[in-house]
Amino acid sequence: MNKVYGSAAEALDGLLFDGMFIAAGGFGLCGIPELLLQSIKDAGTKDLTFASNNAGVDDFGIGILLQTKQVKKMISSYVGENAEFMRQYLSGELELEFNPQGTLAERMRSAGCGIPGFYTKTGVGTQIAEGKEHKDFNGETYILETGLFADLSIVKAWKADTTGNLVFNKTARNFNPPAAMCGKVCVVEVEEIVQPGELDPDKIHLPGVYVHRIIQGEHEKRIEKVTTRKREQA
Amino acid sequence: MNKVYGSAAEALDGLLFDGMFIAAGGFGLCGIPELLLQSIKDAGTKDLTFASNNAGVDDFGIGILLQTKQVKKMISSYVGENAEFMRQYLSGELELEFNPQGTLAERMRSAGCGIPGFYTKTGVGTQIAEGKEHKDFNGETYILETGLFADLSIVKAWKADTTGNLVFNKTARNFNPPAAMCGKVCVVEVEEIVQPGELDPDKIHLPGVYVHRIIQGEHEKRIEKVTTRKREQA
Amino acid sequence: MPWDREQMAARAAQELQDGTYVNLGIGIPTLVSNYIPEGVEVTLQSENGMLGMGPFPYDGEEDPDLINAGKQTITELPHTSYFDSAMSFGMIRGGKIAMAILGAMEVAENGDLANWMIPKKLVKGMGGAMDLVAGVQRVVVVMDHTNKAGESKLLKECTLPLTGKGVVDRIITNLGVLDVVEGGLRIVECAVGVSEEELRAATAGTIVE
Amino acid sequence: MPWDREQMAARAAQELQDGTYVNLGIGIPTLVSNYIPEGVEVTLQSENGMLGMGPFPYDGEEDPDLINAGKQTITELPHTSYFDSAMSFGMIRGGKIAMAILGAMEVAENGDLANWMIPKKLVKGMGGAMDLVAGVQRVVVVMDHTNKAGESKLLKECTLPLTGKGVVDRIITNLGVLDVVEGGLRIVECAVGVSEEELRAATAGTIVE
Repeated sequence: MNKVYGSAAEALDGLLFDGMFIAAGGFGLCGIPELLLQSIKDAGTKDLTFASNNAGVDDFGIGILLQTKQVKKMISSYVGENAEFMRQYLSGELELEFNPQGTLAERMRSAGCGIPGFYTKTGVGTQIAEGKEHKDFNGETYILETGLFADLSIVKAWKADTTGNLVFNKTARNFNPPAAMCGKVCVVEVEEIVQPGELDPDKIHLPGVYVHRIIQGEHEKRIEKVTTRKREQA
Repeated sequence: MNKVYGSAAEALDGLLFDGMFIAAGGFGLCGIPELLLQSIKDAGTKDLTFASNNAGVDDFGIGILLQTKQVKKMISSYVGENAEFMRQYLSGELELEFNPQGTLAERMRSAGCGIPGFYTKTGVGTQIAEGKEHKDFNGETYILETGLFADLSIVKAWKADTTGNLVFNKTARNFNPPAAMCGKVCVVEVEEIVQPGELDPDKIHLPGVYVHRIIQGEHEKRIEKVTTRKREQA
Repeated sequence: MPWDREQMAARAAQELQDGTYVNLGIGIPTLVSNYIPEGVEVTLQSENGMLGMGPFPYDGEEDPDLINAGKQTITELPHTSYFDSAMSFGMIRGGKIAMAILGAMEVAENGDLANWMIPKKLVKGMGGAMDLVAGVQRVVVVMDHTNKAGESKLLKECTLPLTGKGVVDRIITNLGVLDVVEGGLRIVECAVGVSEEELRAATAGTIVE
Repeated sequence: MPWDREQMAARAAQELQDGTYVNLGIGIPTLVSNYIPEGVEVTLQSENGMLGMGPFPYDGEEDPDLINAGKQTITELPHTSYFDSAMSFGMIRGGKIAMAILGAMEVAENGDLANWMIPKKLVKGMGGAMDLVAGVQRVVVVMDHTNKAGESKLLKECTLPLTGKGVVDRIITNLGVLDVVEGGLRIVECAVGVSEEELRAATAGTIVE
């Protein structure tokens, strides 16, 4: 069951179509599928809807697809770092559906787990709750949120074995597992591909059943906000 | 933030009361909180409701609490291995609520994640769906299942650090993480307690935020069905 | 001559598709893993929290922390992964498992399945069966064609409490193979030495062409 | 003399309870970690998937795979654990995080909070704030008492889109500390050198005894 492909373009071959719905992992610029995003840009696929916590920055991450106007709609929790996004949104060129961050993550995970709807307290009494079904449980009010079933998942992991078992690194895990779970097909880019048996079976973050195609590549891994402290005197 | 207690009795001190609802980890006799169950037996707490995938066997696991008639009700998916259970159930001494195994696991996980209800296809058109709300999503019918909010979680892990970060071993993980998540208080028994820093932060199966008290002890780890194969001739 | 247990398992193994994830139930379905055709690679899921289930361990190498959903001691393989029960049924419910091969007490001509309880007699529970039949992409049942009293287990309607409604795709019995199709059951093949007439006679459910 | 940012953070740090898990928002709340009282051990959650957030790294030791919810490079501690976003908000929504300390644009006397958007002006998104205020056990807001125009940010009713309804427990401003109680806001303390009259005068929301 070898799921390894030679390049991002090969791994995406046959999966892209105009108007499709893509779920992408990553938080800010951390753990984003940068190679697959570049390949989607190169493919020129249009009218894309993205479920992604953020929209990248102007020249990195999903931002590069905003520049080429390939994105029709974003489902995100925070888009504050992207000036081009703001311009397109305020001018009405781009649709935007804000989801609370936890609701977005759970909607992805739910879809991947065959759960089409769940109730949450998040957003009750706010704009987010408008038009959504309200229901009381144990005297408290909750709203119904639905699973986000995507056509394609694109995610970034640290390591994969050839059967698709994934391991992530530190906070680069973030949205990647739930995003991977919610697509009909899941394509993963990793820094290193290893043979089956090289990953400890107790330490796999996402089992290969959720992964269909894998590529290995060089990652820029840009840092959004470098913050450091001074080394104290010895 | 040291959560280590000296014994099962100390770790359960102040947490037990008649009529309480306990969620227990384990699958069959694998990964069950055997020391905490023994301690609950010794404490004599009565009219217990247990959410647990199985009911143990007659003289091990939850079975020991059936012998002493401390259990009022079981919420389980499979109880076939326990003759005393069957006797009490068929004679009307014991209440039983069957949950499909995946529904049971998800009900626990949901409660631990602040989700009071979710929809599932599992059980639609069967006894399990009777009296439950039905709702259509994308042309298919689902039923509403609710979160299982327990008074106490008792679980078994392989290792814990003193702050409650947990690691499980192989298929002994099973229901332990979801069971741990759904209780107001979670008490864990482990085979080994280590210092913070000894567990790789990327390889923790359940973060300490879900864990309140920990004990270390000797585990019998009984095997329910030993099945082996012959070594082939060299 | 009807198929025996091993032959039924071997026939069921022909259903396996290369590169898929499969869940095998308790009983005859467990035997299917002994007959996986050459060149077909399948990954077995054990719903207690494992993908990549290996064979039984050698004597003396049993690990109490490593069992399958039938509570039998097993082993791991190089590509094995472990996870918790919520994740395990997440992938089942989410349709990521291609096929389940399960035993049954009764199957109806509309695909209804009953395999979890006999009221007032056998009350063991459904375990993961209801989730499996609701979630996996294809459900294959392997069972004897008739019960001990000689009555057909392929019925017009199930008499026992259901495990799932309209969930069965194919039934492999000791007499042959049948598909659930529009209007009833369609005979796919007869066991070697079993005539179509014998198979029809042993089947209470409607057989369509 | 009103408190400055550092003094507000130091005052907010007094809210921390030993042995709890806490989420600190962006801005002044981030500074709170510099003032954790001696003998008080708290574990900081970063909602992008980390418990046990450590200080900023030394120059040259930044790791692109290790950032906080404000996208700043950080470090790990011995008891750190990492997890995915679904799990992260599971523990937030599930009430396992004892407290969130957050910034705000407006707070109403009934505990309503607005801190995520100004229609047609500032459309960045709520990030994890709506989940936090809905899920954590106690919400403490740290903000300036008035906006740049000198208008009170403690109002009878919020004018901006809400982040949460009736969710704020305590407000720490440059002028003092107020609790949301039955009927309005109750003054807990005034900043050193700020009189109760000044605080009342700067507060548009109802103050109750």
